[in-house]
Amino acid sequence: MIIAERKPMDEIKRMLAPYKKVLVAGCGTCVTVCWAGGEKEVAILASQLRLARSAEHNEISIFEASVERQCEREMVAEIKDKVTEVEAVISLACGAGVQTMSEMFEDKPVFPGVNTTFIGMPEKEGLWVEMCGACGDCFLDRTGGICPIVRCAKGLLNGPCGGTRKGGKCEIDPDKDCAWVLIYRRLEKQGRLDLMRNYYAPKNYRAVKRPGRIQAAKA
Amino acid sequence: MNKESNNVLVVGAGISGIASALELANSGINVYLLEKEAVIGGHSASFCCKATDVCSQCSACVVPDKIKETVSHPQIRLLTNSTIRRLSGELGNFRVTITQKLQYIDQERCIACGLCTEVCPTDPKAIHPSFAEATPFSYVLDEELCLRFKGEKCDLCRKGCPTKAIKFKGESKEQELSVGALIVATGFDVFDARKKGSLGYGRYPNVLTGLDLEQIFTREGCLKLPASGVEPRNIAFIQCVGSRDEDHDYCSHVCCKYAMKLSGLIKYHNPDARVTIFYIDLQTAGKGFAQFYEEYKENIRFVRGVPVEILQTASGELEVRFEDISQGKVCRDTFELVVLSVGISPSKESWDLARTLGINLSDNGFFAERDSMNTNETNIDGIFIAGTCQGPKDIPDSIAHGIAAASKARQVLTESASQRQGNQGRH
Amino acid sequence: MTVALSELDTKFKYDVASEPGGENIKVCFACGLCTASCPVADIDQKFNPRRIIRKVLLGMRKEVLSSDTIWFCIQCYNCQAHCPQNVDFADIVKALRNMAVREGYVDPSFVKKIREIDVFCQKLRHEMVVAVVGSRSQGTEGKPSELAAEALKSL
Amino acid sequence: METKIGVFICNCSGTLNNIDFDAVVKKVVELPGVTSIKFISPLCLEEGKKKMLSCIREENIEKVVVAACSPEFKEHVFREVLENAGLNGHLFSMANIKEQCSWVHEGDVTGKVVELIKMAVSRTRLLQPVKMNNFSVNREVLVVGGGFEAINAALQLSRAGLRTTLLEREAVLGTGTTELENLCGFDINAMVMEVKGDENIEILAPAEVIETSGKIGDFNVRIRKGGEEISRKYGALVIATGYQTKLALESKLKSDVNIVSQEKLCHMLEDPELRIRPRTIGFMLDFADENSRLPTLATLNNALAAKRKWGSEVYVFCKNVKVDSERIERLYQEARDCGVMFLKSDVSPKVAAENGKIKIEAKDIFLGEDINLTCDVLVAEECLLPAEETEALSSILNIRRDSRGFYQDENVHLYPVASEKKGIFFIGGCRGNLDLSRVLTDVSSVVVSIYKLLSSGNILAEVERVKVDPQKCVACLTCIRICPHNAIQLVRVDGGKEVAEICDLACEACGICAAMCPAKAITFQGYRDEEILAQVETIGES
Amino acid sequence: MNNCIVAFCCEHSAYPAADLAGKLKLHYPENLRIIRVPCAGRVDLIHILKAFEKGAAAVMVMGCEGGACHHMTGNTRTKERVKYCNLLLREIEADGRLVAMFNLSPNAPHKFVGAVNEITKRIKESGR
Amino acid sequence: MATPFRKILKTKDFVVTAEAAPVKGSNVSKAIEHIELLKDKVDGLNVTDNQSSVMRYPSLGVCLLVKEHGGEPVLQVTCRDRNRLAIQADLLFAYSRGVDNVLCLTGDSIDVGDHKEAKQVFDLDSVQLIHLIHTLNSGQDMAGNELDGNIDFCIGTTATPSADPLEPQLIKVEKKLAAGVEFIQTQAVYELDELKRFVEFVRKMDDKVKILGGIVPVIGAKMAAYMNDNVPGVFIPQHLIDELAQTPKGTGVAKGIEIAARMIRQMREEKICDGVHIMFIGREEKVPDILEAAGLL
Repeated sequence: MIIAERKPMDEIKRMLAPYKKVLVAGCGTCVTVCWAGGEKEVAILASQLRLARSAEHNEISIFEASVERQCEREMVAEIKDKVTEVEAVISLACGAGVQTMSEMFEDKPVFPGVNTTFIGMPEKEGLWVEMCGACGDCFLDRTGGICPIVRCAKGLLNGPCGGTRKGGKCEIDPDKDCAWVLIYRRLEKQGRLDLMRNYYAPKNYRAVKRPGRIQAAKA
Repeated sequence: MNKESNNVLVVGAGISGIASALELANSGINVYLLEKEAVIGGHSASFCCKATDVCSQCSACVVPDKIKETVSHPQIRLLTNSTIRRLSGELGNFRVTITQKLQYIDQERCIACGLCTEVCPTDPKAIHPSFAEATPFSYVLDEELCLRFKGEKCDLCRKGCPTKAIKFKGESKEQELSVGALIVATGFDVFDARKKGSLGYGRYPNVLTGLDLEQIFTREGCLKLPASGVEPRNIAFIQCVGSRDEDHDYCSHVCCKYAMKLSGLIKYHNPDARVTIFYIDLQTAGKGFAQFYEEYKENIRFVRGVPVEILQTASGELEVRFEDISQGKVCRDTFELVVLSVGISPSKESWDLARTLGINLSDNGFFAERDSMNTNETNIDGIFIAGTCQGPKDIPDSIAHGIAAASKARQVLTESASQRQGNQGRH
Repeated sequence: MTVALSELDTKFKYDVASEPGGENIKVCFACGLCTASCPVADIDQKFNPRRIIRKVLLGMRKEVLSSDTIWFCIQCYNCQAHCPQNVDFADIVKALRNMAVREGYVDPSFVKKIREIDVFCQKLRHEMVVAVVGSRSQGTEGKPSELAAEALKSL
Repeated sequence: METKIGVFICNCSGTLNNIDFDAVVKKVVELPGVTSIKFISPLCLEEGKKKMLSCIREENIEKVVVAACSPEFKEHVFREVLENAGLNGHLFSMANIKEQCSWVHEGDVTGKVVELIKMAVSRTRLLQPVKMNNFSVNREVLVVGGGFEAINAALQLSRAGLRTTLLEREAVLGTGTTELENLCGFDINAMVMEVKGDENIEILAPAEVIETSGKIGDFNVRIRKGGEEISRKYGALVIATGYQTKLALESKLKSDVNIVSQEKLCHMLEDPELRIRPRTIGFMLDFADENSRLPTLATLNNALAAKRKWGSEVYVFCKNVKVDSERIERLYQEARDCGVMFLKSDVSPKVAAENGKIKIEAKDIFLGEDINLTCDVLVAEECLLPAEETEALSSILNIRRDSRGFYQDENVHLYPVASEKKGIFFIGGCRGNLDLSRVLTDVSSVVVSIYKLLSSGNILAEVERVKVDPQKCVACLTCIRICPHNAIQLVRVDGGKEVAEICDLACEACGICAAMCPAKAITFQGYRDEEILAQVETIGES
Repeated sequence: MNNCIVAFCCEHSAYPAADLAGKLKLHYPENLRIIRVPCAGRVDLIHILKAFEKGAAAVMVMGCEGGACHHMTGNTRTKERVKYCNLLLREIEADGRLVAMFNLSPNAPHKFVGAVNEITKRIKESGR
Repeated sequence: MATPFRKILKTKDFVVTAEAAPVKGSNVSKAIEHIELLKDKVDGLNVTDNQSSVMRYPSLGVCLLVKEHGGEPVLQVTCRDRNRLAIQADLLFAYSRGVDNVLCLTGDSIDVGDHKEAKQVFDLDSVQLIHLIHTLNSGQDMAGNELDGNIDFCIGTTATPSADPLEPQLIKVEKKLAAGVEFIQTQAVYELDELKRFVEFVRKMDDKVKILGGIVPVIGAKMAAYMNDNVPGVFIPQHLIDELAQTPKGTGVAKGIEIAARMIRQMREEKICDGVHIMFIGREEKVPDILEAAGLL
């Protein structure tokens, strides 16, 4: 799932400064799940914006809307009417959503209300951790299902760096586990430590040609 | 099943009586809840919340909730101002005669507006809130103060009452109840600290009991000396007043806890306050208490050794003489306020009640349990005991004991009913 | 100095307990009320009733019976009045004194001396109190002895 | 057509004298939806309730607002009136114009009263009915544990007519209770026999719980027994896994000296073949674990026994004697009277081995001097800890523990035996409750609690007062993770999309989930966002 | 709503405490508006923000003492939420102290009045 | 002219290298001072590459200075700052100027340095870097293109014998050995038992590789505690911290030197390893004192 977090209010205020009619657009998928851009966050941002602007005696009128997936043109089309009525849109969807909206409403500025940060999963409620770097060349078969490319602070492929802290914690954060220690333990448990002994040649960082594009063969 | 034999009479509406009543009522049994006072809740309803930044687990906040539930429970019938006169019959079929004193104030009608207190001519007022700090909140009439009981014709409160809740005419009512079982939960008396004359309670205004302190906290929201209204900064607690001595050869279970929690509360309101606790043995066991003790042992001065005498100095301070056992020295120290951590004594009425019901007292004056495996059962089948009338307990333990008594009562009722049915079947 | 418990006379407490007045000594739980209430301990910290009981209980026979402090007690019975466990310290002191004589730690003549001191002190106190009370009511009953008059001046 | 709202105002028999009720009535009558306004006082007494009832009936009122005192004590009174009039009790609000208005302000408060009534009316307009329903429940109970309290609970539950399963990790029941047995004088074997003979009790031993799901009245428990996995259904779970003791000892001490546990000392005392009786015995207490009462009881009992049976010299080293438990003060007195010596010290004594004996060095506060003792046997201090499986089982049950690792969160409302999850209970040692009378009390408490829930085979509860809109739910699991009562679970709607679903029986209607739901998919009748915001938005309008 | 104080009161603690304050006739400012909630945990950011939008001078969220919440975590979660709300207010240059969480027990009417006075003081300090 | 490092590794019983940290700025006089002081007392001068992710004068630059002043330089190459193109280019340049000893390291994380917002590269890791240098030595670049001119680097790498858990580290060492290195320079060690255990492990796989024990003198209990918390891969045992805590004020440096010398002596006398690598950053002028106290001068 894509994880995002709300942008600082300063930035949002700056983006919306020239406008008096704005739509706050939420997205019902990833960003709802990570508490960044669902219906609830839309309402909070809208309210906060209204308060901010009324304190500046620069009233703003705000519409609120959420769609199921902002990265789908058909779904975004549902709120077309609302978009027409406003001068600008602030989208709480991930970068894909923001761009879909911009593309569909080329005459309206669409601003990002969140920073899209990573692909991750919840560790517990309200805490998400990065799990996948979308490198396009999955390595997980060799590492016991633990991705060293994003979960190791240095993205090393051949084992831990020399900086591992006591108890197998990461050099840069004593609260985080060293990915390679995790990999070691996992592979040991599976009796597949030989995988860790293999030499892995430098990675192909062009496995996905940027910008990425996938054509399903079936279609 | 015989319907009346499925009723239970709970004697005493303190926290354990309430717990028993609620538990029984919730499992479908009709409960008479008898209380000799005008209001329910007993001692526990007058305890203050001892939370600082975090809850100190004193459980005082549990009480208003339970009272609320009791008052509105359709299967509990409250009989306030009432006492037991006679008992006959046996398990499954007790006949209890109760006397209900004339209800000068109809609790149903009283809306606690306070107009009666305003017009009452006596000082102190003869009609006043039950205890200002507790929920529910209703008014009581003190026969010893009321002019009518001194032969005068005062009628001010009755006339002033907007809901016509006050009446003086009428008599005590007697009625007979049929119940299957009884739960006795008559609670305790606080040890009368006047009996320890050398500590000056009752003589010196700034020697108080733990219970007094609880009430000051609820009434004032903070600690103030009753006479001067000043916030004291130097306070001593004396443990085991009325516990662990010749006449009370038991530990009262609650005093170390409340003394420490009140100390914590005092320190919370006024971090500069100096609090000293004089003790013999600290009782730090109990869920959640250990943390609390760890936290406060740095800030509270604990002195091993209990004072023998308190003298009031000319300036009104209290000079305390004690032996600091850790140093082996006789010391004198002065305090602005001395709090006596008074213990739990058997209720004065328990002797009479024991005679009326035919149940045994233990040699320290509490109701005797059948044996150590059956602390809710008495020598009479169908009569159970709950809470502090069996021995000292704190609020959680009283509640637990009350619930356990309900459990036992429910069990014997079902068993005796099925037995009766069995007998009937044979006839 | 470290006290080696294993080398002490553990029988001592039973011996004291079998003396008249010493019966309850073992139940002492050291709350300190005896010492706190003691007028002698108040003026001389060397005298500590609670500690004397403690020493007996631990079996420090020689130390207790040969000590000076057991002779300090003035038998005012304050300690007994306050003890929550019914330990009769004043009576225990009597027992200890008897044992001290019996076991030869002190000479019987010494006991006599102590008794004389007690009588003397009582007399002195009595005279002083009479003098003070008398002066208040301006009575004329009896004159204090010289010693008592002298003592009163120093107060 | 807007629903008809009736507003009933009470001046509490004239005690609210700083309100101009005529002005109030004039203002309130204009509020949208208000079709009827009545001034009845006192409203809460029989005559008032009667008038209210007939008014509701006569004027076909559909929802009710009462402006009077606090709902805390009168809400149920008026709800009853509504229900008698055939209305749903939830279509009702109160404006507290007494305790929270008239009585706390000086001077005229008419304006505030109007506003409070407006707030109540605007909330009431949005209210929806909540139905009650009887939910059927499974009447079987699982008791986990095989010790004294577990056996006792099983027997009493069975006596109360509830089928019970007793699940124990060990192969035999009643192990590990020797100590308690000795102290309290009960016969565990007789109890085990009774359990075995009880048709209503099934014993699974050795067995362990490996997974639980479901909620009160309908728990699914997966159990591993002898390599096999079985699935069972229960209406309630009782956890009685007890505690374990650990000797608090310096690790350096060699095992060739006689440092023993209380249990070992018990065995020695009972051993007819014991050749050498220890002359001097030391006990250690209350230094490492100041929370427990049981070690004091054990020490006093064993010290007395050693004194009586062997005539040993007995010394107890401790910080405080824990006497706040039944009969202990007397036992303590008895021990002293027998000649047991109690040496108190604020710091833990030093223990060393010396020539096959144990040398203890400490300061005796009472003597005021350092002392040492050479003893033949030292009964080491025991710390009472949660049983080994506690942590694992708590995560299987998804239940919180207290700061010392025992079951039952330190929340005053959970005492005596409840967990935060309805239908799961704790008794005895596993919740840190460690003396006989308290354990027995626990057992009785749990029996009546479970009886209350399960005996009739069904529970009356509100239907969908808090509910998830499956259309809006994005299955983010937030509510499931945060529900303090574990009342929410993930289900498939018609075998398709996964969404959260609230179990009506387990829900305690706190609304935490409704506040946290990022998709605003959870509604809480009476406290929906709309209803709360309607009140917020009415504030200050007048 | 011209400078009202909106207080969300938990029905287990703050609400009865307010009732008790009434019964004891302890006085507090008239601009207080109490909204009863089943648990402090029900109070959401949007409720608080909307109150400010409507012109509330301050918002109080009042729940049980930490460790005595009927719903275990309701009060602690809301404490965090209120803390976040402070931040949201500070982000828009408003006085974050005007939204505050108070913990009290049902038998603490003085604490209730104290809390109202405290927030009134803060309103004055922030110059509204 | 200094003896080539590879020859020293082969012939000398106990090899001594020291670390030379580049300056921050363009004034290299201090670096030259250190080079002059140390070049004849040690067998190699090891120049750090933006150590601790703090930007400095380049390793290669100082290596050239060492060479110029008649010392034997060891070039450190980390994977953090350069991608595979830049690394290869730098190596070609180094070799062409006579800098032919390379120490391959992963490099500290950007997060510990002074340019925390930089993009860290790690295009390669240290094992891959070793492979890369072998590729260069064989006359090819990574993409398989022929290179003009001969290249023959002496390759070393690092290891952390006191890591916890140790096993994953050892697996990595195995991979480094398999890739082929001539010397291993360990992270600072303070427990010689750990070093012994590590050497034994390496010997089982490769009995030719030379192992230089890492020495970082600690001059105070506070510094030790700080290093434990903040320097990646360093673990100072409590007994050493206690020993340091007991030294009187002002004698910390002397104590640090004493402890370092004691360890070096033991390493040498007990033949625990083949040499030492002394890292006394910021106090390079004290390195001769250590050598003297250890009996290496």
